[in-house]
Amino acid sequence: MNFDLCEEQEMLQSTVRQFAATECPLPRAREIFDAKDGHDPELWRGLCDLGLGGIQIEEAYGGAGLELLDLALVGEVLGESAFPGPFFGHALAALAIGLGGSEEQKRRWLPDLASGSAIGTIAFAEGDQMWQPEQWGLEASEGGTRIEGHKCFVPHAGTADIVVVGLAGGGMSVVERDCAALDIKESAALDRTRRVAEVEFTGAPAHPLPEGVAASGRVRDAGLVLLAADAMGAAWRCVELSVEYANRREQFGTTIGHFQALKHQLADMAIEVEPARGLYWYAAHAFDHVPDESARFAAMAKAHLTDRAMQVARDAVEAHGGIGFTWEGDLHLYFKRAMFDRAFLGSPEFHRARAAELGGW
Amino acid sequence: MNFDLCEEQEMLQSTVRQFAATECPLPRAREIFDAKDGHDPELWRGLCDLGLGGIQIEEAYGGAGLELLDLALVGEVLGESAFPGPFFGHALAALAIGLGGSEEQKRRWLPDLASGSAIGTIAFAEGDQMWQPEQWGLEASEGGTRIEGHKCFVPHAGTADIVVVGLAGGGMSVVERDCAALDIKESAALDRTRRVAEVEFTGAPAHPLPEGVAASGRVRDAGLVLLAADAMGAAWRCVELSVEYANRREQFGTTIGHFQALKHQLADMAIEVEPARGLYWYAAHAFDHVPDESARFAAMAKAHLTDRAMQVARDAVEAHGGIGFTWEGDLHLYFKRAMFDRAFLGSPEFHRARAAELGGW
Amino acid sequence: MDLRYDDDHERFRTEVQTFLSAHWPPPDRGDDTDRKAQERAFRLKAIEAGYLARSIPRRYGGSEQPADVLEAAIIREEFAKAWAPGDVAGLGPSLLVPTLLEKGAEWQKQRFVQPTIMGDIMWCQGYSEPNAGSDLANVQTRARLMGDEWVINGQKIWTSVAWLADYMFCLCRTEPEASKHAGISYLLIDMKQPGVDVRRLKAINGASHFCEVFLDDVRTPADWIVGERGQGWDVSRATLKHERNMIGGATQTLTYWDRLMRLAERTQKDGRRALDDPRVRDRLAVIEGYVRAQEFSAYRQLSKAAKGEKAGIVQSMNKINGTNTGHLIVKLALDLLGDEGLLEPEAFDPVTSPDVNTAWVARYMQTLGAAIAGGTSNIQRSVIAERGLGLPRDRERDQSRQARRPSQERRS
Amino acid sequence: MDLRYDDDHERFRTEVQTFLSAHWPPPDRGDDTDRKAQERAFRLKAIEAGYLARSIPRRYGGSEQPADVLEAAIIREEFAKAWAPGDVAGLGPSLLVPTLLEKGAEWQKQRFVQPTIMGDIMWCQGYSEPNAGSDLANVQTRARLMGDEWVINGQKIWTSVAWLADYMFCLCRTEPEASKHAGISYLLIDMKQPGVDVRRLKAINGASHFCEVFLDDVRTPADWIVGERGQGWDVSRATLKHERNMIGGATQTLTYWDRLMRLAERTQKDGRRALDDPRVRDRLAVIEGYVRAQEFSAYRQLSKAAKGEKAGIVQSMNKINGTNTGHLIVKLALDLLGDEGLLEPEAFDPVTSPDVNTAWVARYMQTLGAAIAGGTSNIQRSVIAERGLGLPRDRERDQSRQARRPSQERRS
Repeated sequence: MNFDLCEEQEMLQSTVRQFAATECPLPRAREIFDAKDGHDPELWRGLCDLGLGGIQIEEAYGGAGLELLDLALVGEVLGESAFPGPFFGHALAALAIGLGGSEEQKRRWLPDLASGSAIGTIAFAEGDQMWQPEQWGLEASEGGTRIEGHKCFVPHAGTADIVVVGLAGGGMSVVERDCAALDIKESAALDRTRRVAEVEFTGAPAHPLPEGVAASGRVRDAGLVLLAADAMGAAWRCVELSVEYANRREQFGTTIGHFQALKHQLADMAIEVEPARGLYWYAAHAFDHVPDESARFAAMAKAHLTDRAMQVARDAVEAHGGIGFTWEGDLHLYFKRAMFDRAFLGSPEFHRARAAELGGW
Repeated sequence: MNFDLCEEQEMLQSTVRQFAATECPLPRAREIFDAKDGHDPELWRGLCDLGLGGIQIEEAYGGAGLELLDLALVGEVLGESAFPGPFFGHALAALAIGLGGSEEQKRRWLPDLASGSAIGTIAFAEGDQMWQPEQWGLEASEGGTRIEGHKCFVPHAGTADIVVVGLAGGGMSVVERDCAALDIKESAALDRTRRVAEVEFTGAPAHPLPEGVAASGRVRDAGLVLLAADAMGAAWRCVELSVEYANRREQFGTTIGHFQALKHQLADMAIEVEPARGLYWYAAHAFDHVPDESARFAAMAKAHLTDRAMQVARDAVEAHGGIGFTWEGDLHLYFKRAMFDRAFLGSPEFHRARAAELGGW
Repeated sequence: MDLRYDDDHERFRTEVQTFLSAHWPPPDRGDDTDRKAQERAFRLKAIEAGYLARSIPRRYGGSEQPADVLEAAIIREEFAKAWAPGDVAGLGPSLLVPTLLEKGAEWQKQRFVQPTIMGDIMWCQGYSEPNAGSDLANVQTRARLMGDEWVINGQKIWTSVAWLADYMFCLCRTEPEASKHAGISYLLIDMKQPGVDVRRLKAINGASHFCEVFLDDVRTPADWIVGERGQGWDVSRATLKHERNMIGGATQTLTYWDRLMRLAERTQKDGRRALDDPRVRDRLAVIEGYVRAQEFSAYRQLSKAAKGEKAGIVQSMNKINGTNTGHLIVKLALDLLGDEGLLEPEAFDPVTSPDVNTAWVARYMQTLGAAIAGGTSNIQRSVIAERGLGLPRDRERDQSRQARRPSQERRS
Repeated sequence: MDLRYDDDHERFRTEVQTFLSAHWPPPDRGDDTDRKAQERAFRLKAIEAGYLARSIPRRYGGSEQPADVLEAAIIREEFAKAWAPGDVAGLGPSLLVPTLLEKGAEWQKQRFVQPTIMGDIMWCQGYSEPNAGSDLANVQTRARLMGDEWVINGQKIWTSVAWLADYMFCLCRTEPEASKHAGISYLLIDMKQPGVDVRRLKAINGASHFCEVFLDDVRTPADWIVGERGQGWDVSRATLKHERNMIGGATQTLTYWDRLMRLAERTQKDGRRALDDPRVRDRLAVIEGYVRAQEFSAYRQLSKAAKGEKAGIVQSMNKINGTNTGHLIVKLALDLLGDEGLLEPEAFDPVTSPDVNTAWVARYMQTLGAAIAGGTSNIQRSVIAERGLGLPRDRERDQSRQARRPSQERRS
């Protein structure tokens, strides 16, 4: 029995942490945040050179063949670095194809996704809180090979080459970007490290994933775990940034960390976040090893951690005072990251209701 | 426009405050708390000599002819003094007879209630959260003049002379204690300043109040306001006791009131309570002057103030440390008083749902 | 307790209504008399009639009415109903003018009060600095008297709408050897001069009405000082008191609350109105308890003020109370929004702009600003604990206050 | 991450099961061998087999097994399944014994360890005093060495089950001139002697296992001291560490959680199970997030311990985490109870007693005790902030620590 990371996993996290600190420190992240499309191809290249484009893709298709926990561990570090770019949607697209695709389809797309030379994303949402496979209403015609209709909140649609589209009935199809039958309209994303767009499919040629219906719920669960992991990273970084600030900022002739009320608020923030780390670990672990509990703990981890992260991000802004309230500080990146983690794929309240139902209550 | 107490009302409160401080300081309240029936006839006599047994009873029947706000102002001070005895049930019984009784009935009972020579109480609850007139199930037979059945949580049933009983259909009947057809079983009341009992009516002769159906909801509303007022008094006293303790108790070579974290907790307690004072004032005022809003604000005041008081009582125990956790300290009187205010006549959540409905949501 | 207005006040209400129906809206002249000029003309009439600028003496352009908070409330109500312009808003009329009236020199009142309350000149407030936030007395901006001019160098921050301001009222260190609080003076500065460099800051919600102001050998005449040298701290305290009350009013809470109810009515959840969801109803009812408590609390304070009495501890709670209730409101709103929490709101004023869903995203962030501006919630808690509850002063703040005392003693 | 036990551990589990099926429950002999004697005999066998008293050397009556938290967990699980008695509970085995093993004299270990872990003698803890709560180092109980005996005078408070105890381990001031912390010694005292007066305190929930202990010329031999004179503070620190972990375990949270779920299932609300009310479901789901977080957090710490690694900051959060989650649980329970919140629970143990509704009223109060005992939540927050997050120490606590330093310097 070992409820802990192994050495390789700790190394994986420290490699990513090192990479993010060197290649995308916060000033750089802020630049990309403010830049046109929130995507830096070179940064993406670097991330993929570390093999992070295909951690969970089978080795046969050029990936590392690891598990969701490994993917989520990377996600946590990216959250903690406010790392901009298409990692989240990309990972889910590769998972969708890996879980739902035919042998031929996997051979066609996974190697490029694994190397990062192609970027993947998912088109799930249909607006009005419709995120889940059982809620999808978009129809594919001509035997599922042609899609006409609308999706929204598609991450990094503008730079993605391969779009996995959720369809009525819970199935999924792949649309290649260069089919020229996509009309992409950038949304005014709050979290500009992870842009979203509305996508109009105008008779786009589609490749249905044969096991799509079985896979789509799993992809959703993986997405929930990744959002929880991202929230964990972002929230803990909010605590750290607030502590650093409290140890640096002077008022009344002393660092404000001397003020007991603030000290205790910082402790309370830490107490809200740190013990919940194991919740996303277990949800990720269950995805690969405890099928019965996978969906339930994914929902619980998403609900709990994204709620905690949102509150901690608010607390961190307060702890920073004026500077926390600016666009020029670092904190608003995390605040908006937490807003994304919380809303994407459905609200905490929605997933609590699911977790209750999945628990047989 | 004057949203404030008048001089007479302020004097009324200070008179009661003075009386409670002299005749029933906390050590005495603790004695009565621990004594057999939680009722000190001499104390009751003293209270009634001040005219507090019949504040809202019409002058024609020996009362002071004042309004619910005046009654509630007294209730607040009694809450703040953890004052033991039958005031609460007595006031509601007199209100029930005053609002629902015939001229003859009023002449029969009100003068004795006003002078305090008779003690009144109400038998409303039927267990399983059934408190409201629309939920009462107890039937009276023989044209409403004979009652057979069971009520619970009857305040000070053991010492009451006149019991107003809620009946199926929302009506009320009066049963006189000395009819010898009452079987009273003391419950193990948590708040021993306001004992409760189970009452078995074994064919008790009853006097139906002709306007009982119209009056019962009003009596309930008045009860909600009185509980809110009591909670206000108890909660604010919890703040004061905690502040006094913080200014007295020394640890680490200084009074603990110097510790900023505790200071801020005390401030937060005050912030939860003090601004809500006007909520019970307005609910009481509406009872007599704004009939459209009376039921709604009674429900809101009860829900809000008893929830706040319960939390503040918990916080006060924590702020007192070990001594707050003892039976020998003063604080547990308030803690248990808050438990009573919160549960009696229905939970805060229940009354929030009512307030929402009454608001036309 | 009597929630009705008495006969005198009802008569007064009728007078106000009569005045308004005569003067607002102004007749359409068919020419292009602009809105601003119309408002200005109306305000002059309203001042003459005694309805605006009531606390300001006639000789400085006000209507000099006896303080009557109920009359004031009636005027606010009736002017709002008629959509008529009220007193000019902004930091000049609300903060500087009362300060000048209390502490200013006669020539300052003569020169500045009327154009300020008429909106002819605009002011910004130069208090906060990068190292003087909660610890405002730590201002480092230096003003040296050279001949008949102050020469000012330093940096101010969180200055609202500084790029629009004609003048700044600000705290500067003029007596560097004096103790921390005793070394500060309250100066007035012309913003339209070389050496004043305004840089707009972008806030977390994309708005940018806060600025940094860099002062580089900026000059102001020797007598543009309010109070004496070294009295700036005390002069500014009166002003800060006004700011706290302004932010703490129940009005914003009530506006937010109405809009939250409308959001809950129009939002669909599981095929029905969100308002019909028991979870939402319960949270709304919890929030309404706080909202009404705050509203009634405002009435209580108003009534006390009408009688010339102090409202006690509850007055010091206005700001944090509004902040706390605001947080409850925006959190529920965010839950109701769902998806739209992913989108950036267009730049807009979270109070006055139209009631669209994305406005809640802006409010969700704006309420954080409320917890910080005008004294953080932690500072509020200390004030309530110390002045309201009688707990001892924060040790750090005490020590800091005395930090330079020795050198002051040497001087005296 | 691997949540399965490996083969060695599964083999070990089988061994434990085999042992248990052979020895527990003991055969019914038809005579009146009492339960206590049966348990004692079983424990001796279990120690011999290496399943109990594992951290205690054989020469002091233990089974001296290598530390293996997984084996320990397996033993706990299997013993619990078989309802077999585990290690004797109480402050003696859990706090005093580890302290003696680390800091005690050889003769003390010889004399006290075995009877303590066998339950033959019972201990109480004499730390807190009326003026030494959070500020434990402020103990005033004096012990004077007179000849070959310590003579002790003072008062202890919050002493659990003192009326049952044979001995007390306690903190006394033996060096009144030394600095606050350096003046304390750790003494062992026989409770069954004249001059020891135990008075039971009644707690808010009616229970009375806390006591005041008055010590009036109480005597103990000169060598009944653990560590040297003036080292009592450091000696006691090791013990307090154990207490914090004990209170913070996830076990109680999980027990409360299971019972809360059962309460929600059996409670009727508006004609259906409370569990089916959306408001209740949502609150339960919120709470389960915290409960599982705490559970997994315990696994993490267990796994770290198994590898001999430190668990980091999360370990310091165990207690307050349990307290916070406990509060959420009892608040929901109270809402579910409704009317029954008006009734006093019969005196009972809120953890082990049967799952009746009124037990929740006791738990509602008991959880307040958890926020106070073994270091208040405020002390916990300071510890987490200082040791976990690297924030500066509380000024007051620092100053207090040095309060008597000067006189100590004079001595040395």
